[in-house]
Amino acid sequence: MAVVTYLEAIRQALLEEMQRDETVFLLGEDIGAYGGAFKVTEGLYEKFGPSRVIDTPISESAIVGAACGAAMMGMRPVAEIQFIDFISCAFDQLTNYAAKSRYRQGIGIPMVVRGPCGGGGRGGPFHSQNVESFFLNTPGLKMVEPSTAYDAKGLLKAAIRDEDPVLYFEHKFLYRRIKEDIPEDDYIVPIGKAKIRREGRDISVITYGAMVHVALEAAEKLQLEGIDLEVVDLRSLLPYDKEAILNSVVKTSKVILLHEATRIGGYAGELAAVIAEEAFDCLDGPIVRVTAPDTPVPYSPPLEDFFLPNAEKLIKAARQLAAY
Amino acid sequence: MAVVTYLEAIRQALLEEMQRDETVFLLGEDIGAYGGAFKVTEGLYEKFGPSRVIDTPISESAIVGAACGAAMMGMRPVAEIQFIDFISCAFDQLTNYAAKSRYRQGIGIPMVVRGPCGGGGRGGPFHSQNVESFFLNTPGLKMVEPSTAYDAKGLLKAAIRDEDPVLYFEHKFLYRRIKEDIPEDDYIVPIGKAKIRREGRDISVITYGAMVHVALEAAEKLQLEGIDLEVVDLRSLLPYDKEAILNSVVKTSKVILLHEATRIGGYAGELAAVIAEEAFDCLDGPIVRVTAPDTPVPYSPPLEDFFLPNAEKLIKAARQLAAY
Amino acid sequence: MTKTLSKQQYLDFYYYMRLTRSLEERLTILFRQNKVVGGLYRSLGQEATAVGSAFALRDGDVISPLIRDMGAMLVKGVKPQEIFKQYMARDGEGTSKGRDLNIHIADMKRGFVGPISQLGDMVAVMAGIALASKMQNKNVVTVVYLGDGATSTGAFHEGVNFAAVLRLPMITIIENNGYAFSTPTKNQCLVEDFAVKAKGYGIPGEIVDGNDVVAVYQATCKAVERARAGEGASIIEAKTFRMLGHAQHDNQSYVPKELLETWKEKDPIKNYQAFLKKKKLATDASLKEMDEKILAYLEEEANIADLAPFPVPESSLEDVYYETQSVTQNK
Amino acid sequence: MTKTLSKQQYLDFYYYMRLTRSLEERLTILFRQNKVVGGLYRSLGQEATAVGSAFALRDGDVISPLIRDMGAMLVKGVKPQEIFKQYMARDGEGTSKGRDLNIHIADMKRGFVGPISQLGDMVAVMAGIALASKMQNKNVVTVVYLGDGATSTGAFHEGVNFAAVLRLPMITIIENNGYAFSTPTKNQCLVEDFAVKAKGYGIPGEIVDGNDVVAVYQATCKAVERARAGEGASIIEAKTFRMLGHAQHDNQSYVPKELLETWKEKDPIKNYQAFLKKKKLATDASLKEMDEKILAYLEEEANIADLAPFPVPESSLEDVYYETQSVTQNK
Ligand SMILES: Cc1ncc(C[n+]2csc(CCOP(=O)(O)OP(=O)(O)O)c2C)c(N)n1
Ligand SMILES: Cc1ncc(C[n+]2csc(CCOP(=O)(O)OP(=O)(O)O)c2C)c(N)n1
Ligand SMILES: [Mg+2]
Ligand SMILES: [Mg+2]
Repeated sequence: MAVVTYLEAIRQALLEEMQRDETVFLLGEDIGAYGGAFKVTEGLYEKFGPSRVIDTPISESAIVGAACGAAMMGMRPVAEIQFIDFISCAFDQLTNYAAKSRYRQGIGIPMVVRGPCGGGGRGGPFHSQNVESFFLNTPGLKMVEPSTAYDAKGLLKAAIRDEDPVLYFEHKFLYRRIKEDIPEDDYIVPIGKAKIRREGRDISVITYGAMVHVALEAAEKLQLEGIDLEVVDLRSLLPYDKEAILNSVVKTSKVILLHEATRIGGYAGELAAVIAEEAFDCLDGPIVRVTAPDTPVPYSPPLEDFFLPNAEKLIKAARQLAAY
Repeated sequence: MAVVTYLEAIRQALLEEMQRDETVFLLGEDIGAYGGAFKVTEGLYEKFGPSRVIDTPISESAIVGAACGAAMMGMRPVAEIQFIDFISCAFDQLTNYAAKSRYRQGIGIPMVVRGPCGGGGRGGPFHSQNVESFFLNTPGLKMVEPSTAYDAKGLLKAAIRDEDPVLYFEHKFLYRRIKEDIPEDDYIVPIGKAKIRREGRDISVITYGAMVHVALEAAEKLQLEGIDLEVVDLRSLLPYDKEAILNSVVKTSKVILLHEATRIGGYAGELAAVIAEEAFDCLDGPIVRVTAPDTPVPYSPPLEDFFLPNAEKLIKAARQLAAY
Repeated sequence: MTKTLSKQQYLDFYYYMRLTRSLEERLTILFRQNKVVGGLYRSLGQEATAVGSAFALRDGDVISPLIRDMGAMLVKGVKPQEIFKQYMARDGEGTSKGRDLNIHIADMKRGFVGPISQLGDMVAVMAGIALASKMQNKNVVTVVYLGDGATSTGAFHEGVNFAAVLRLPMITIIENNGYAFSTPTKNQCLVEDFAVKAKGYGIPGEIVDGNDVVAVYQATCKAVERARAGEGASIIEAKTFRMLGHAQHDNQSYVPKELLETWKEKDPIKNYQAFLKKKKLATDASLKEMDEKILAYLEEEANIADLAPFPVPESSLEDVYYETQSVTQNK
Repeated sequence: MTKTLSKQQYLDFYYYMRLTRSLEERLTILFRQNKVVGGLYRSLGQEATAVGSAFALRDGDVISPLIRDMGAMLVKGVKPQEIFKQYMARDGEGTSKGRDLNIHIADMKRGFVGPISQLGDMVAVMAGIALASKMQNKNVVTVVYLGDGATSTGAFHEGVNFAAVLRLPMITIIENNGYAFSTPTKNQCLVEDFAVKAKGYGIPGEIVDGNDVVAVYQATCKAVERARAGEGASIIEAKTFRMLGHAQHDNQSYVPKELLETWKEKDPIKNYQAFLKKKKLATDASLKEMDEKILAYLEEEANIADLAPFPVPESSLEDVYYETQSVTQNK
C-alpha cells in the first residue's frame, strides 16, 4: 500500500497496463516528453519511448479515429483529450465510428479515450465541462468516472482491458486534492458496478465524480440533524448499475440525484426515468435533482461558486425532501 | 387554405420568410439548383439566386460556423444538414460556439440548423438517427420537431424569427406521408408550446415528431377497450412546455413517454425527471418509457421494424399501465 | 519503376472491371424489381480506379472503399453474392447481417473495412491501422478511397496530416469524378488538381488517369513501394468521371451533356478492350467469352443471394457490446 | 504596392508593440500577486505580427484574435483596463462580465469577436462574417489569427476552404512560432512553410517575417486590398517565435536554448527601436519617454481595473437566451 493522489493513480494504471500488455499505447497532444497538460503521463515517454507514447497534431477527431483503427488491429490505444471539452471535436468519430463498429461490421474497438473534466478550477466555459450526457444516448459506448484514487486506478485498468470503447472521465478538481492508500498489486474495479460510499436510512443520494465528496460532506453535516444519507457512487455511467440504484431506493424510499453538469438533459434524467419506472412503488417522495443551473460554466470565482452544486445546496434539498 | 405535405410546408416557410426578410438566406450541400437531397429547397435557387441559396462544400462544421458568423452580422441564416446524422460533424461548433455566444460575448446567434431525422426509410445506422438528446444538455440551444404540416411551417417561421440558435428536426418519414389544409396567410407556432393532439382521461402519452401519429393510432385502438389516451405533442424539445406536461399528468395521473430515439439517455429521461420531481403527488403509477432499444438503427426491414416503436408496442405498455 | 505485367494480370484487370460493371448492372435490375433495399450507387466509368489500385496491394494490406470502389472490394476477394445479399438486406456470411447497407461490410482477414457514411472519417481510421501495422512490424499498407467532395471535410484533413506527420504507410486515393452529388468540383474546392493538396501536408501527390487501369496500377504500386519502404503517406488523385447520377434516384440533369459525351469516349472498359486487342492479349471472341462467363457467374450468385433469408428480428439486439456478442460473431 | 508610411504611423507601430509587451508584463505582476484568475498567456516576441497586421485594417473590419494577438485587439481599440478586468475576472464595460476568460471578449462595433478555446473553429465563423458583409455590401474584411498548431484541426481546413470557394474577403494569418504548447512544428505538420497550405485551397499564400512589424503591415495590406477588391481569401504565414512558455505555468524547458538565443536577436521591439533611430524617427530619449508614458498609463488602467467589482453571482443566470437577456446587454 502507498498513499497516492487521484492523478498518480491514473498514471500508475497507465504504467502498469503498458508493462503488462505491449499492445497498450498512448496517443494525444503533448503527452510525450512534456508529460501532458496535467502531467498525467509524466515519465511514460522516457520509459516506453516515442512509439508507445505518441505526441499527435492538434486533431481530436484524428486522434480518436486513429485509435479506432489501431484497436481494430488488436492494439489497445489510450487516447488523451487534453481537456475533455475538446472531445466535442471528436464527437462524430466516437458516436458514429467507434460506437457502431462492433454492431455493424463485427469489429470491436477496445479503446479508451480519457481526459480531465469538470469545474472548480476557474477554467471558464471551455475548460470545465462535464460531457457525459452528450454520449449517453449512443449505444456501443461505455463511460466511467472515478471519485477516488482507488477507483481511478482500478477503473482505468478495467477500461483498458475492456473489449469496447470506453470514455474515461477524470475530474481535474480531484487530481491533486485527494489521496489514499491503494494496493500495490494489480486490481481492477469492474465497469458497471456502483459503490455505496456511505450507508444511510433516509435518502439515497446518487452521484459520481467530484460530487461524491460533496455528498459525503453533506451527509456528515446532516447526520447531526438526524438525516441519514446513503451515498451511491455510480462509478460507471454507461452501463450503470441499475441493481445498486434500485436497491438503495427500495431501502430509503427517497432519492436525490446529484451531478455537476447542468440540469436539463443532464445525467439525472436517465436515473429519474429508471427509478420512476422500476421502483415507483417504493418512492415516498419526489425524485429531486441537485445540479448546476442551465448556463455555460462561468469563469469568475463568485459565478463559478454560485454555479457549482455544493454541500449547502444538497443539504437544503435533503432537508426539504426529508420533511416531505 | 390549401392541402400541402409536411415537406411542402417547410418549403413554404423558407420561401415566405425569404420574401418577408431579406436577411434570411440558406446554405447547405446541394440545396441550390438541385433543390436538396429531399427537394425541400426546390425552386428557391431559381427565385432567390446563388447569393441567398448557397451550395457549400461538404463541411458541416464550416456550414454551421459560417452561419454563426453571418448571424452575428445581423443575417438570419438557415443551414441545411443533408441528413441530420451528419450534424455530429458540427457538434463542436453548435455546442461551443453557437450555444455560448450570447452568454459569454453578448452576441446572439439567430440561426436555424435544419435537417431530416428519423427512421422508417431503411436508411441504416447513418441516415436514420434522432439526435435531440445529443444537444439537450447544452444551454443556449433551442430544438423543435414538428409532427404536422401546420406545425412544420409555423415552427420553422418561429425558428427563423427567433433570436437564438434553433435546431429544427424534420422527420423524413413524414415528408410526403402526411398532408393537411394549412392557412395561406402568415402564422407562427410559438417555440416552447406543446399541443394536446387528443384529449384523454386515463394516460398521458408525451411524445413528438413521427411518434405523435403512432400515439394517435394507438389511442384509436385503445378507445375500443375503454382506455382513453391523452396525446401531448411537445413540438418544442428545448425549451419544453413544462406546464402542458404537468397539467396533463395532473389530469390523467399516468404517463407514458414515447420517442423513436433509443432508450438510455433518450429524451424521455428529462421528461421523467421533471414529472417525478414536480408532479410526484399526482402520479398513480410508474412512468413508462416506450422507445427504441439500445442499438444503432438497423437497416434491414425486419430489423428496423422490430427496432422502431409502433402502435402495437405502445398499446401493450398502455394496457399494462392502465391495469396498474 | 514501372512494373512488368504478365498476360494473366492484364486479363485479370479486365475481368475485375467487367465484373464490377456487370455486378452493378445486375444490381440495377434487382433495384427495379424492388429487391434492393434503400439506395443504389454505381461506379460506371470509374471501374479502372478501384480495380487498378487494388491490384497494387498484397494480402494483409487493408482498404477502406467507398461506394464507387466495389471493384477494389472484388479484387480483395468479396464475392458477388455478399454484395447482392448486402444490397438486399439479407443475412448470411460476409454480410452485415442486415444491420448496415450497401458496401458497408468488413473483413479484416481479406483486408477491407466497412466505411461509415460520414465522409472523411475513414482517413484517420486507416491511419490508425497503418500505425498499428507499424508497431506490429506487419508492414501493411492501407489505402483509403474518397471523392473530390469528401476532401472538403475536416476529417480528411486531420487524417491525412496525422498520417503524414507520423510517416504512416497510408495512401489516400482521391477520386476526382467531377461532382459531389450535384455539386461540381469547382464549388467544392478552387484547385484544379487535387493532388496539389499533398503539398500542404509535405507528402507526395500524384495525378493519374483514373480511367486507365494500368496507369492507376502503376501509380499505386509506386506509392505502395514508398509506403512499404517506410517513407510514409502519399496522395494519388485519379481523374475520372461519374457517368451516372449520385445514386439511382438522381438522373443528373445538372451535368452538361457534352461533358458526358467527352467522358464516354474515355470509358475505361471500352478503351481497355481496344488496348488488349492491340497488344494481342485478347480477341473479340475471347472477351465475349469472358463477359458471358461473368454474366453466368453473377446469375448464380444473385440466385444464391435471393435465397438468403432476411435476418431474424431479435438478432438486431446483439453485438452492441462484447457482452452481448452473438455466437456467430468471430471477427 | 508598398504603402508609404507617415512618421506618426511608424511611431504608432512602436507604441502598440510596446503597449502590448508592457501590458503583458503588468499582467505577469498581477499574476504573481494572485490577482489574475486562471492562466496567463504571453505574446513576448510576437508583438509585431499582431500589431502590424491589425494596422492594415480599417473600421468595420473584424478580427478574431487568439491569445498571442492582444496587440491586434489594442490596435482595434481595446482598453488595457478591459484586459486587466478580464484577466482578474471582474465585471464591467468591455468585459465578459466574468463569464469567459483572458482575451475572450467581443465588440462587433470595434471589430473584434471573442474566440472560443476550441482551436480552428473561428475560421468558419470569420468566413461567415465575411459572407454576410458581402451580402450586405459592407466591404468588410475579416482576419482570423491562429497558430501553427491550430492548422492541424479539421475546423481550420473546412473554414479556409469554405472562404476560398465562396471567394470571401477573409485573411487567415498563421502565426508560425515554432511550437504548439510543447509540440515542435515538425511534429504538427511536415511542411516547412505553412503558407504552402494555401495551394491546397487554390488561394494565395505569402510568407512574412513576423518579427518585422512593417513587413507584416505591408503583407497584410496587400491581402486586404485583394480581399477588398473582391478577389477572395488568402493566407499569410508570419514566421516568429514564442519566447516564453505556452502559459505562465510552462517554463518551456523543452525548447533548445540556442533557438531562444537566435530568436532573442530578432526581438521585434528591440530591432524596431534600432530601425526608428536609424530612420531618425526616434531617439533613445523619445523612446524612453514613450515607454514611460505607457507604463504610467498602464498603472492607471490597472488601478481602475483593480477597483472593479466581481460580478454578482445571480448575474450568471442571465443571457443564456434572448428571453433571459440582462438589461445591460445591448450588443
Ligand atoms: C459528412 C458528410 N456530409 C454529407 C454527406 C452526404 N453525401 C453523401 S455522398 C455525397 C457526395 C460525395 O461526393 P464525392 O466525395 O465527390 O464522392 P462521389 O460521390 O463523387 O464518388 C454527399 C454530400 C455525407 N455522407 N457525409
Ligand atoms: C481543439 C483544441 N484542442 C486542443 C486545445 C488545447 N490547446 C490550447 S493552445 C494549444 C497549442 C496551440 O498551438 P498553436 O496553434 O501553435 O498556437 P500558439 O500557442 O503557438 O500561439 C493547445 C493544444 C485547444 N484549445 N483546442
Ligand atoms: Mg465526386
Ligand atoms: Mg504555435
